[in-house]
Amino acid sequence: MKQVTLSKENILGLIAIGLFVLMSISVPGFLSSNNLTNMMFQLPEFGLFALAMMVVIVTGGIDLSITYTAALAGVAIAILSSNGYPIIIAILGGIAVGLLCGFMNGFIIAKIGVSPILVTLGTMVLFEGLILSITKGNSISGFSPEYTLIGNGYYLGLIPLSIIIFLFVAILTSVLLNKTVWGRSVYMVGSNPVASLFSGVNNSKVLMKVYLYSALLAAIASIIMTSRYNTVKVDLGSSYLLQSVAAAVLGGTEIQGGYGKVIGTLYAVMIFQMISSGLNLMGVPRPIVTVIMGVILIAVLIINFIKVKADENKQKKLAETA
Amino acid sequence: MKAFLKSKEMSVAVIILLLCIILAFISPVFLTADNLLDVVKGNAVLGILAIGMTLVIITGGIDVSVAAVTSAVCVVLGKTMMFLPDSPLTIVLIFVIAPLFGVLLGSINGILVAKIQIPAIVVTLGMMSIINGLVLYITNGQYLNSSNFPTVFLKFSNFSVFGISIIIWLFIITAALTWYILKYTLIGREVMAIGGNKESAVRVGINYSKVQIFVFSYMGFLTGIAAIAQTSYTKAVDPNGMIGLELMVIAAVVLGGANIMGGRGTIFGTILGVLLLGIIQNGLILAKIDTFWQKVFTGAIILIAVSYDHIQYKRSQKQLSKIEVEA
Amino acid sequence: MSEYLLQMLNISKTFPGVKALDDVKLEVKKGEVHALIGENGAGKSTLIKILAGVYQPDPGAQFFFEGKEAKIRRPIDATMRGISIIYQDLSLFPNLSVAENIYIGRDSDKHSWKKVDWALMEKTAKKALKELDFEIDVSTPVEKLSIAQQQMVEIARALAFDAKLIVMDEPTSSLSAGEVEKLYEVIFSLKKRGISIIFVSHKLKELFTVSDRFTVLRDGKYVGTYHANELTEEKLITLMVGRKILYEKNKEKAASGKTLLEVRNLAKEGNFKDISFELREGEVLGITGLVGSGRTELAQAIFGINRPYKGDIIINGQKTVIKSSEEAVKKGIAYIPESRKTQGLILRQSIINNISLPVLKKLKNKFLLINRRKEIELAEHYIQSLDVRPPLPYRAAGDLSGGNQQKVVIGKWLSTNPKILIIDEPTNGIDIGAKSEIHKLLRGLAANGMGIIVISSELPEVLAVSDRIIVMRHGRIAGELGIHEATQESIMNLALLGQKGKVREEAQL
Amino acid sequence: GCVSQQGAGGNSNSSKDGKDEAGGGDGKIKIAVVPKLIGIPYFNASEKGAIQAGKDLGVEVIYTGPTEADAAQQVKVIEDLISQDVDVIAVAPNDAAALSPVLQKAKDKGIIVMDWDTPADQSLVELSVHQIDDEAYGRHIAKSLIEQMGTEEGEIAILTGGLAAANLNSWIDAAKKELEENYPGIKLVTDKIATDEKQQVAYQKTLDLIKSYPNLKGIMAFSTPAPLGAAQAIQEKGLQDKIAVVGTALPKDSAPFLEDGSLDVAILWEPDKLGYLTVALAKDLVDGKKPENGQNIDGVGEVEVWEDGKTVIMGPPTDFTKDNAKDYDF
Ligand SMILES: Nc1ncnc2c1ncn2[C@@H]1O[C@H](COP(=O)(O)OP(=O)(O)OP(=O)(O)O)[C@@H](O)[C@H]1O
Ligand SMILES: Nc1ncnc2c1ncn2[C@@H]1O[C@H](COP(=O)(O)OP(=O)(O)OP(=O)(O)O)[C@@H](O)[C@H]1O
Ligand SMILES: [Mg+2]
Ligand SMILES: [Mg+2]
Repeated sequence: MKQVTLSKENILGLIAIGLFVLMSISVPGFLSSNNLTNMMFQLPEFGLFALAMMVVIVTGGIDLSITYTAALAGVAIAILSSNGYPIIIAILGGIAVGLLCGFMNGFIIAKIGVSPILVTLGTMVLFEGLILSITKGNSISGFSPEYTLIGNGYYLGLIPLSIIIFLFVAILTSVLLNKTVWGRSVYMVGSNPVASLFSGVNNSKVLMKVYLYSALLAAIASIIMTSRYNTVKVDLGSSYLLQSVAAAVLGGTEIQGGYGKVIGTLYAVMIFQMISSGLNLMGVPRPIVTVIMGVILIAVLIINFIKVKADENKQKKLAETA
Repeated sequence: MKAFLKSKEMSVAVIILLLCIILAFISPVFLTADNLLDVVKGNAVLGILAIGMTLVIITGGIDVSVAAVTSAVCVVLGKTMMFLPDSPLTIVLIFVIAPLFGVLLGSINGILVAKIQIPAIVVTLGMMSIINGLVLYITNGQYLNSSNFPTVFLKFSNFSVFGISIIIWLFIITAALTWYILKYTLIGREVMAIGGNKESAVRVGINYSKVQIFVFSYMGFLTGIAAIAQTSYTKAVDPNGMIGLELMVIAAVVLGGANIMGGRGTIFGTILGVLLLGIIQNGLILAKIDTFWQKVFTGAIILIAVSYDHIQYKRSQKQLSKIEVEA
Repeated sequence: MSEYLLQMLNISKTFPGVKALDDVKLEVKKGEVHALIGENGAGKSTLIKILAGVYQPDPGAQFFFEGKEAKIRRPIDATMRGISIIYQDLSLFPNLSVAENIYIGRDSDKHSWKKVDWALMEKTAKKALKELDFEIDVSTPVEKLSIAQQQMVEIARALAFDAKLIVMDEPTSSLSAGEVEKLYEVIFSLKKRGISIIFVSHKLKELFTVSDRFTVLRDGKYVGTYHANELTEEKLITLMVGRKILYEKNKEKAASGKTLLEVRNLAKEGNFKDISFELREGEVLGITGLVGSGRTELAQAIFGINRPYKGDIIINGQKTVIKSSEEAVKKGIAYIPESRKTQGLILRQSIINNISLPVLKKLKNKFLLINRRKEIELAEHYIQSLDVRPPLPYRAAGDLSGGNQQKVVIGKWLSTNPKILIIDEPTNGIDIGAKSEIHKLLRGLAANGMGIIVISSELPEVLAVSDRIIVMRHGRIAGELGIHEATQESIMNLALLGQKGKVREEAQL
Repeated sequence: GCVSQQGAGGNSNSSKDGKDEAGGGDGKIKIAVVPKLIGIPYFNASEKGAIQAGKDLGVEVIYTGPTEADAAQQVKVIEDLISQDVDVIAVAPNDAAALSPVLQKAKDKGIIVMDWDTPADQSLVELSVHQIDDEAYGRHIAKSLIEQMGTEEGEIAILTGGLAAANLNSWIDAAKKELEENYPGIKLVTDKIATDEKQQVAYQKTLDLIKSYPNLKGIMAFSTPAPLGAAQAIQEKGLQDKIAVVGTALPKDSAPFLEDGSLDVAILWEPDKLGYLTVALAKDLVDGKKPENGQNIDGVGEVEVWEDGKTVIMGPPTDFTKDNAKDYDF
């Protein structure tokens, strides 16, 4: 029967809690309402990228074009709304553009079968080029005040709207992955695409939906970012690319595919957020923050490794005494 | 010859050839020796790193920390050169220091991948973050320029043999050496074997972790060489100058026919991949493509190249699985 | 000096939750062919992996090789002593040439920078291949070889390493009858040269053909070691399973109902051509032939994976184009592939997730979510009815032994309630007990109205389950035989020579 | 209807209290100076000046910024600064519009907001410190190029750091305007070419440019690494006398190229002074003082203040040439 054990995710959760306690004690101002709301405002966009990346990694792929997909969607929204279209139309237009990007990735990966890293490398450059040629490198703004509420507003005057959107998407992703036929197929295709094909799974449909979903999350991230920053530019969120891979992997997602959980990614994003905010509050130089993030990434995996080894030894001892 | 016609390199070669023909028509300058040498020289650093990456990718690994490691070596190299005397010995010394430091960083990657069994992309992502942060912290992004280097190094940078720059020679020698290792040494064959089938490799008694550590250390060694080439090329050290290069390195290798899952990849293919990327960059300006559309073209060419290559590959696989059907 | 080349004593091996081996012993004499047999999950593969240095036995094990105590900690220790293992899934490097595959592993560890002498390598390889009387260009990459050829390369590797003991784990499971004969010859010649062989197989006939002595395992325990002349097939089975089973030619009459599937002039370039046949409700159609005769390709074309083809597939009287495996499943076709580990199962996933995979869509509740309770019930149902051992639904499929894995695959496809079941090499690597269970199961399913196509290279099996037999040769149908006229000889005639025993119309009667 | 634009009033009150406490705690004024990114020579130089000003004037200076020139990262840095209860935030925005909401937030919390180096949303800032008048600067560079070319006819090209860099774009636009208005004989061969803020890319692209346009007479290079790469290409091909290069580079880095004429003039201001000025004016603001036109700032010199009372111009640009480059330490 199922045992309650220290899974990868549980360890990570403990680390996250530990970190929170540590930061609260040692960093003045960490528990201030100001800092807490800050973190809640900063987390959603990064979290959305990390989730989008995680879903792709579970299939054994990777999406390097994700931030430019978001930027392109943002450009569409900006152009539509600055041309006087209502917010809803602008948002839908942005999502449609995002989905189109996802479709392009999905088509070449799922139908033609080219490896994801190559395809998304190509589309990354392509999307960047498209944005450059549309915007001529300039930033576009001109969103309506209601639009900026999405990224800057509060729900009940207390909780940032964007974190609510993020949590909703996280729960949705979790339900989709764990409880739906598509979600199950994602894990199966990620574990062994040949066997899933031989089991009547339409791999290319599953993959196509994965890239569409990832693009959708990127578009949502884009909505939050553009409304928060009130502008869009070619490099909108570009620094999130490798960070989101790191967060997904830190969250326990296996880079070869087949395994990955929303909750793990959530913990990882929280850990990164706390480190970033906490160390900034302490006045640690930014480069050192980068160093520490790298150290944490590797350290957590070493901890996992040691734990697996320890478990094996324990099992052995148990077997010997039995 | 026949084998080559069917090989994966062939499709890249075809694309390069097509591009060359088009560019030759558009720009009379393109096919001049001068221009072609410039292209090779400008992409030598990319090439040297891509050659190391070929080995990593053949074993089924990946190293996204190459650009960061190269930057770190460049910085170390630049700082030490400020103290080195203006004598030929300095050149010898930098060829010891740079590769050694590269190997040191590379072997850390290797040990983490082999002994702790963390996936290569994760280890190297972490390393990239650590090294980039440290380099930025230590140097504060400060440039070192040629006035910081001994003149013997500047002479070395401008040195050429048979009219070919030393930087290109570094690339050629690296390629030849690596080709030799891959083809004629036991460890080279073990690299191929591990990529072909990891489980079999363990069963026939190949020391899997040793090979992995070797591959990452060798990658580190080549970042040392690449750092020398880079410093010679720009005659300056810019701690931020390599950011983002890792993706191009990986792209070059995979465009050259290496399989990202491991087992397949050749030095020749990688050289073609590097050339393809180099020619695209060069050609965009020669062809006077509008600035804002250059990236669109680059992206589109990469996508077409990889799709074409993959379709070719699938076709050849189909040929392979054919059986003789009686007429 | 003892008469034994190899002695493994007091061998136990515990996996988390399973005691795979419990105080087992294995003693192999010089120059003998020693059969290692037992039911699925008896522990044969585990024992061999211990010998190979892949697994470490539990403490207390004793190991003697050539009379001396030996420690085998890593695979290389075994290789260096002259123990060569030929695994069922082979240990070749598809991207390397034949010569390299034969040579590799030599000098590993110590001489990393040693120059590879390609000339010497090719010479060694050619010599080893010549000893096997097997001709092939040694520079061909191994991925271009057939399975049988690949096996020869493995054996050549063992010879090139001066192996004193060669272990073959189910070497014949992917070979055709002709190739099996060839393998026997090789085994006999190895034996003559004083090389000992441990032979693992579920095919009793061939075991009696080649083996001198038998070591029998049951449920991880040592049953005994016997001379071939002390044993009969029946006795051996009793030792293995504690009960008697044998299978014989099918005598039942097919209750042929309406036509479920009709294939007309199916052709795919480089795979097969002019394929026409029909499958009726309640019958079992056997398709046999040599390996590489295109049977798998044909089956996969019908299942929508091997596309595009020319010609027509007619299901229930309606012409259909099957574009994907998904559609095939919708149309009531199930296909159990020949390779369990790569195609049949998702090894890292649980038994539940494997069984439910093709029917997930039917397990949706009204919120469009998977009904986990129903899913578990479904898995438990098939675990019980097919007697999967151990009956732990949460266990990863990869932790099961070969036979139990096959049961999971079958369960997975039965869960879709297929009308047409195509099963490719159904009992590959499956013990005799489970085999006849599977045969019975197939007959039972047919009796309930399912149409079944059994693709098999094992003639006794084809004869035991089929109502009709199609023999393929070089991508074409060489002929069709009714069960009454079919014998091993008549099938082999068609498969090897293409001589038609009877015309098809007659055979159908 | 529960959604409101900004946090509950209680929030800002409490943090205001916090600020007062902090202010009373160590008594030092806290001035945060946020560059576009940290770790590049230009902003390192301004950091030096800012820190020096902190020492001279007895205020605490926090100099921090993103590690990439990314608007999102910069917003985070500012948000974290707000949590640290600083008195002034002076920012060089990567993207002015992107910072508006967070600067608004800072303002709401009682923090004085100003910009430096590159303008932010003018409705939010108390003060806008410019090294230079952008328009004048761009025109000056164009004129210098013509001067160095020695002719008013011929083909020229423009290199830029990134296509999306707003301040570079405004200089380039000014330079283009100058050429169009006063030098009709000059032909721009192609649109500005991006060099990714990397010297070796500028170098490679310049090589390609020289080949594609053999009659090229001049290159204007914007962003600090670009002139160096362009000059390097000229140096290597020995075209010092044929092609003139002017650009925005730091004197120390340009010295080797100025020496042999491969780079003719590097035109910039003294970024350390800009940092110093920013801090000095920030402190004045906290003390309730507004700058005046012609005011003399210790260590910087006379500054120009526009009529809006907000825009402060540090002074005319400095031309760094072969002769004076060695006198500067940045
Ligand atoms: N890695 C493993 N982890 C856990 N249990 C294992 C593992 N490998 C084997 N087992 C268990 O050990 C037992 C013996 O398996 P083994 O593969 O040796 O059987 P076998 O005799 O080779 O069977 P088959 O004929 O089906 O191949 C089985 O119960 C199997 O489930
Ligand atoms: N694992 C493999 N590697 C390389 N080639 C293979 C492999 N399996 C089959 N082939 C090749 O594919 C072709 C068709 O084989 P196919 O499997 O269709 O034959 P088959 O009649 O189904 O035989 P079987 O099912 O017994 O393998 C043959 O040329 C064979 O050599
Ligand atoms: Mg077995
Ligand atoms: Mg087959």
